[in-house]
Amino acid sequence: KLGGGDDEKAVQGSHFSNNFQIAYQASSASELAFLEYLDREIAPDHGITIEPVGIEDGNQLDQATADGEYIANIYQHKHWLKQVIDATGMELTALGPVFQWSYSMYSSKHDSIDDLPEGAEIALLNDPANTAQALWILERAGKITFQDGVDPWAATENDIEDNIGGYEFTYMEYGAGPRTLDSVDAVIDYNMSFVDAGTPDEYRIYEPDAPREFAGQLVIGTEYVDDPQVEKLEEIFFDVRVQEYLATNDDPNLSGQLAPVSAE
Amino acid sequence: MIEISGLTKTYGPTPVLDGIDLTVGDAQIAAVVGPSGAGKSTLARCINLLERPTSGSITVAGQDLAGLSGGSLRRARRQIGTVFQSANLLRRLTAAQNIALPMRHQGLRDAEVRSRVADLLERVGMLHRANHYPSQLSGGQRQRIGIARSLALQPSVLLSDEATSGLDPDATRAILDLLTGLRDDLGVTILVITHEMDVVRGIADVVAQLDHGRIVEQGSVADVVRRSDSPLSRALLPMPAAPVAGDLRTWELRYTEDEVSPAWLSRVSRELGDVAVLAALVEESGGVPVGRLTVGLDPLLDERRVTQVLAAVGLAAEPGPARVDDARPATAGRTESAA
Amino acid sequence: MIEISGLTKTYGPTPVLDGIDLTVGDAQIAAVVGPSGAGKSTLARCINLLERPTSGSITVAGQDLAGLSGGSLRRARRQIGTVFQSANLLRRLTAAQNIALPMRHQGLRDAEVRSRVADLLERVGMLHRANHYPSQLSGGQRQRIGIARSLALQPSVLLSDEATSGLDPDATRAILDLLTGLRDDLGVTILVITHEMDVVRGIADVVAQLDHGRIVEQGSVADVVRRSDSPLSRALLPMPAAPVAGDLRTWELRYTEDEVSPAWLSRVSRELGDVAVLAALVEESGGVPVGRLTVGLDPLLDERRVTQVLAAVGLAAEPGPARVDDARPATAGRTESAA
Amino acid sequence: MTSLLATPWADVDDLLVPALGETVRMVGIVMAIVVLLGGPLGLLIFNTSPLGLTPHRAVHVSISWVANLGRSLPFLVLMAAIIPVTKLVFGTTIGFKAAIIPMSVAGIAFFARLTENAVREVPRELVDVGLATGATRWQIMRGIQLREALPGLVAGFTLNLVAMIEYSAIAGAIGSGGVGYLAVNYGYRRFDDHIMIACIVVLIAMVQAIQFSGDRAVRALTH
Amino acid sequence: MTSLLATPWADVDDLLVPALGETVRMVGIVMAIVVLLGGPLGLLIFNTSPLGLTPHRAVHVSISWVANLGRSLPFLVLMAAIIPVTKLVFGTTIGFKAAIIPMSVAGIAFFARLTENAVREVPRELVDVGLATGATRWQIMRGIQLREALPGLVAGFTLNLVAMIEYSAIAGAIGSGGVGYLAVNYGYRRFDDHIMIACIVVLIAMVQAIQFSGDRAVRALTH
Ligand SMILES: Nc1ncnc2c1ncn2[C@@H]1O[C@H](COP(=O)(O)OP(=O)(O)OP(=O)(O)O)[C@@H](O)[C@H]1O
Ligand SMILES: Nc1ncnc2c1ncn2[C@@H]1O[C@H](COP(=O)(O)OP(=O)(O)OP(=O)(O)O)[C@@H](O)[C@H]1O
Ligand SMILES: [Mg+2]
Ligand SMILES: [Mg+2]
Repeated sequence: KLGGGDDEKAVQGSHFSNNFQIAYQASSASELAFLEYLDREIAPDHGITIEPVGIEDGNQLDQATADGEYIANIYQHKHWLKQVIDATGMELTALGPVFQWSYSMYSSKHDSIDDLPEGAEIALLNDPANTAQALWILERAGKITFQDGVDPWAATENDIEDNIGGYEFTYMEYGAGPRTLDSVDAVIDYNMSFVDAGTPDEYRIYEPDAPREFAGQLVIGTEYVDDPQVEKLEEIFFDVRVQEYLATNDDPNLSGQLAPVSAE
Repeated sequence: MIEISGLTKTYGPTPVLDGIDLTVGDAQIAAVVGPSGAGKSTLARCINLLERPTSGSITVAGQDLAGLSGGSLRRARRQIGTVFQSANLLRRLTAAQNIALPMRHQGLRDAEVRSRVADLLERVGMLHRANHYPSQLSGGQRQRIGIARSLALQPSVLLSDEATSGLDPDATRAILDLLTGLRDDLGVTILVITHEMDVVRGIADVVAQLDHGRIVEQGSVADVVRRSDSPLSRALLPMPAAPVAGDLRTWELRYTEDEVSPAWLSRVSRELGDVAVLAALVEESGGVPVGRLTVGLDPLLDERRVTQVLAAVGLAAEPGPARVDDARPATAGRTESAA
Repeated sequence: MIEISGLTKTYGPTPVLDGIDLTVGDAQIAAVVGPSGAGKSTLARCINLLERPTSGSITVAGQDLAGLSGGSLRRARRQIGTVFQSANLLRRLTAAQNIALPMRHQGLRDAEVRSRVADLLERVGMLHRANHYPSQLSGGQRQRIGIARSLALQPSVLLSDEATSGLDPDATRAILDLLTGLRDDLGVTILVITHEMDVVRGIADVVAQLDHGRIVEQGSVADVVRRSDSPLSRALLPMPAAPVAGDLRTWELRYTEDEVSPAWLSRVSRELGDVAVLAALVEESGGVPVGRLTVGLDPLLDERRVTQVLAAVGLAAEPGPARVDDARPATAGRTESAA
Repeated sequence: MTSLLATPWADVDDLLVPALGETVRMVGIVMAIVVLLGGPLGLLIFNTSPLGLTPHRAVHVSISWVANLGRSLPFLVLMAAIIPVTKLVFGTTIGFKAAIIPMSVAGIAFFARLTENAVREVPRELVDVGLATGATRWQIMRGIQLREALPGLVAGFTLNLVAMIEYSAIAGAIGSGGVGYLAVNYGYRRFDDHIMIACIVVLIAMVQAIQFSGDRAVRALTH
Repeated sequence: MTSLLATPWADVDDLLVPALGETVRMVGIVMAIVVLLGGPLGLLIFNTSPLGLTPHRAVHVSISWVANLGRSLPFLVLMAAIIPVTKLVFGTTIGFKAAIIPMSVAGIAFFARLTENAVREVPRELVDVGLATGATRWQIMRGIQLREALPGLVAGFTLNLVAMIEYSAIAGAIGSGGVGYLAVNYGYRRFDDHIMIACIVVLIAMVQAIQFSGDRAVRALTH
């Protein structure tokens, strides 16, 4: 059942009902598992049910959130969000980070990032935020440097000053990562894709801590910032039990894919 | 009433019709004959404006079709029935549905359509194939459905382009009876394009011969048949093949008067001696006897006398030779084998 | 040589051909006539195996086509030229290319193809339209290209389905000359389907009449024309329309002997008095004179004597009435107006 | 690469059955719109062309141009470009309803061309029959051109229907669901082999059934 | 909605020109394969059908089934399913080369149906001419069926060509590049309006030009 909050019986004084429709990126099993956890363990304490709504197209998902069709979404980090807002003028507000996606380098040919040969071909996700995040990982690993004044959260290949490893970059669609593994020297992609694809853990050759910069945000339409139901939303998502669960759970759909928000 | 004047039609540089003047009176049947490619079908297509004339004017029942458009053009066209040279039946409709189509388009009531269709199917002898699709019909059957369809809207003018070409003599006669009936009882004006000269003799009031886009001869059928050496006249009443005459001298005879006594042959025998009838086509056409014969006479007879005696009974006579296949047409193939 | 025996073809429940037995000898022209829908085209399509017979056998030049397949079937078919009832020209090829197609498929050299195509175009009088597409040709022109194409592979057997139906008399004669030439000079065996009885009389050696899928009559043309009251005989040599005879008694006469003196009319006049020739069709067909006449005689003459006198000169006589349009065919339409 | 996380076979139905329903509903509604608008558009394109009933260069060029627009853009881009319209009509840019407009636009453009191609094959002489009997343009188009082109139109419809299933998979990105989307999302992105296999089987069966019925209909209509 | 992140107009060329080259090369190669294999496949499907030259139920059903496979799956799923083949042939599963196989498979299946539909419109009597004159099956197919269906085939080719541009945009997912992909990725995903506008203009112009040339060719071939 899709559609806006006004389809439901809205709570007095609010745009939303007690059934919170939360949009997530449909191909992410871990985001769904996370929302199901909230619905099961946290939301009942507030008299709320959480209904996850999977939408694959991030742009459409944000648009619908801004329009108040869903009370919130949880698929993007703040840099992506900024970019969306800058580009489209959508009125969205981030309430704060909720979890982090593990983002790693995988290879079926080489055993560690240092073993990558000169001129290695590395596949990156083709959307800007994920490209930037991958380059940022390489920069932190000391494999490339950025030009002065570049915002690392929006960096592209053109912003590289020194490509120390002499890497060649190839771009791929979200979902192609594990399938591309055999065709390139290394792939930088979300762990959840590889977990889904059943890629052996030993192919994960470089696994930096997920930076807080790229934590997944709880995003709502700016118009609804003062909505009474949004208060409840925050209470649920920022409940202390949540971060602990993310650190300790053994749900195969969640563990190793979504991590607690890190300090830095 | 069809009045055509100065009609010219060209495809690119070549004129296909070149200054046609032709009038067909009310309740008349006009036949248009002429060699293949002469422009007969094009003429018919110009009359119902399927082709737009390059120049000249055509009026049908007093209306100049080229000046009409939209609804009035459609109304005018409904008054003109057309039998196409190649039946042109809709492939996805049965025989009956093909006949019904123009009526349905005109918005006739269902019951009316059904009864007219049944009537038309019967007239063309096709009731037993009413529900066959064109692909399940023989060539002649298709043609008959095309004829029935052309009459669906009870037109006051009928253009019939080789309607009977693929039909057997009995079916042809039935169709010709149908056409003469339309003319006589309903005053329908009919333009018949045909290659069958017996059809022309059988039903046409007037005839026009087209060649290379021009009318080379025209007139009432009775006149043309009895006029002298004109090619159309010979074509209309062709001389049958005659055997060689032995030691006799061959003569070609032609009825020229309206009142030729049928007993002329017996009478002429009494004056000229034995008349050997080598070939003959004698019949009644348009209420008068017409005929063409090849006869053999005593070679010693005086030419002038022969001519006079025959003229006295109403026949023109010319000395032979008269073997038909000596008069080869321009388009003739040689009789040798295909190389 | 075409030998057909026990040929049956059904579409669903309805038999279209029903036990046909027919033999056409080498270098013979056989005509198949019969009403529209009788099964003539189906017969032709069975001979070259475009339709598979339901039962019965057909051999062409000693080969049973139904028993062949692949290459040998193709070789056999190349020996059989076919003129289709509706020319069936390829729409994307010019007239010349249509004629060339079978030769190209057979792999003839370019120069050979070009010269044969030019020759065939000339034979059918179509050189001037060589590069026209079918849509730019008249009906008769298309038909002539179809005829030329059927001869492209110099077949030893030719199936001609109403090849001359849409042609004017001159073009028809040219085509018939072409066909007889093929028979006489190259020994081609020809099956002609036609509705034109003068075509049958003009070129056919034997004739078969098909009706409702059965052969109802067959024989040599000369025999059939002179045989008594058979419908085929009447159809082959139709009696022209005759005027009413006044106070004379009408008689229908028919040539029955091979040797009828052409002067019989003069002689009979001497014995029976004036013979009024009301209608006549007399000609030479297959080397012998054939004829049918309606004459008026003195009503007081003794019937037996008239018969005897005429029999003596080689004619059968029957008392009239003989107005042709009294003998309506089964499929006739009524002459009343379209309702 | 066999996924460890594949949906258990027993649960596959729970996803597949509603998705199948969504596909049928979505494609069904879209095809109705496509036929209703794309057919006439195709007729118009053909009949204003030099080969048509009422040639008219300006009109032909412009509507042909418009119809090409619907096929010029990658479907994802088309969906984005159409968002304002979608929002205006349905008030939402997400889900089943939102998918219908871009799918219809692409489908109409496609079916218009298929219709044009089918109608072009109707022999000109049959149109002449309509003209000679004084039928209106509309009667000629409906009673002669469309009817005679019926087998070709049905074949085109079949082709279009299958293409719409493909588009519905892309439209899944805006939450409209459907089997194609399930295959892309669960099967392709999430490596859920069970769902993937089930979807593929259903899709193949569906396309096979459509093509089979289409072929039969075409044959039945060909006399 | 003007993007702050748009590529400067002056630099648009640097992305667009190579992308255009990629599209032309990719679609060009694919169409060559599609015509070479899809055409004969379509001929075979038609001629083994009950309306064809040599009806053969078993063969017809099986090749028709195989051809349907290529159209049954959403293109993204088809690409994934075909990866083993792609890998075997080209040793890689990404980039320009890898896109060619799945695009060809989908294109062949599509063109086979278009060919079948075009050939079905050739009047049976013309095939009879070939049979009666002793032409081989191959000669009949080539010299009669294909030649007579030429306008329909060209129209189908045009349709197929445009569809392949759409597919090339999806094939961008495995890094094959092209204008369609540029539009999706830079234009749509990255909100780069300049690139988006440039791509849309190029795509529209391309499709327009294809359709225009196709229509002219069809008319030139129709006598
Ligand atoms: N596919 C079919 N299904 C059913 N009946 C058919 C089919 N094809 C032909 N017929 C019928 O078979 C009969 C013979 O057809 P055929 O074409 O052989 O006639 P024909 O003697 O050549 O006639 P015509 O002189 O009019 O050309 C016709 O009555 C026709 O209706
Ligand atoms: N589209 C065209 N382009 C060029 N020439 C054409 C075109 N259409 C017809 N013609 C020519 O016009 C002439 C007249 O054709 P039309 O069909 O009127 O002849 P017709 O007298 O009906 O002949 P037939 O008795 O063979 O039917 C023919 O020589 C034909 O080749
Ligand atoms: Mg004509
Ligand atoms: Mg026939």
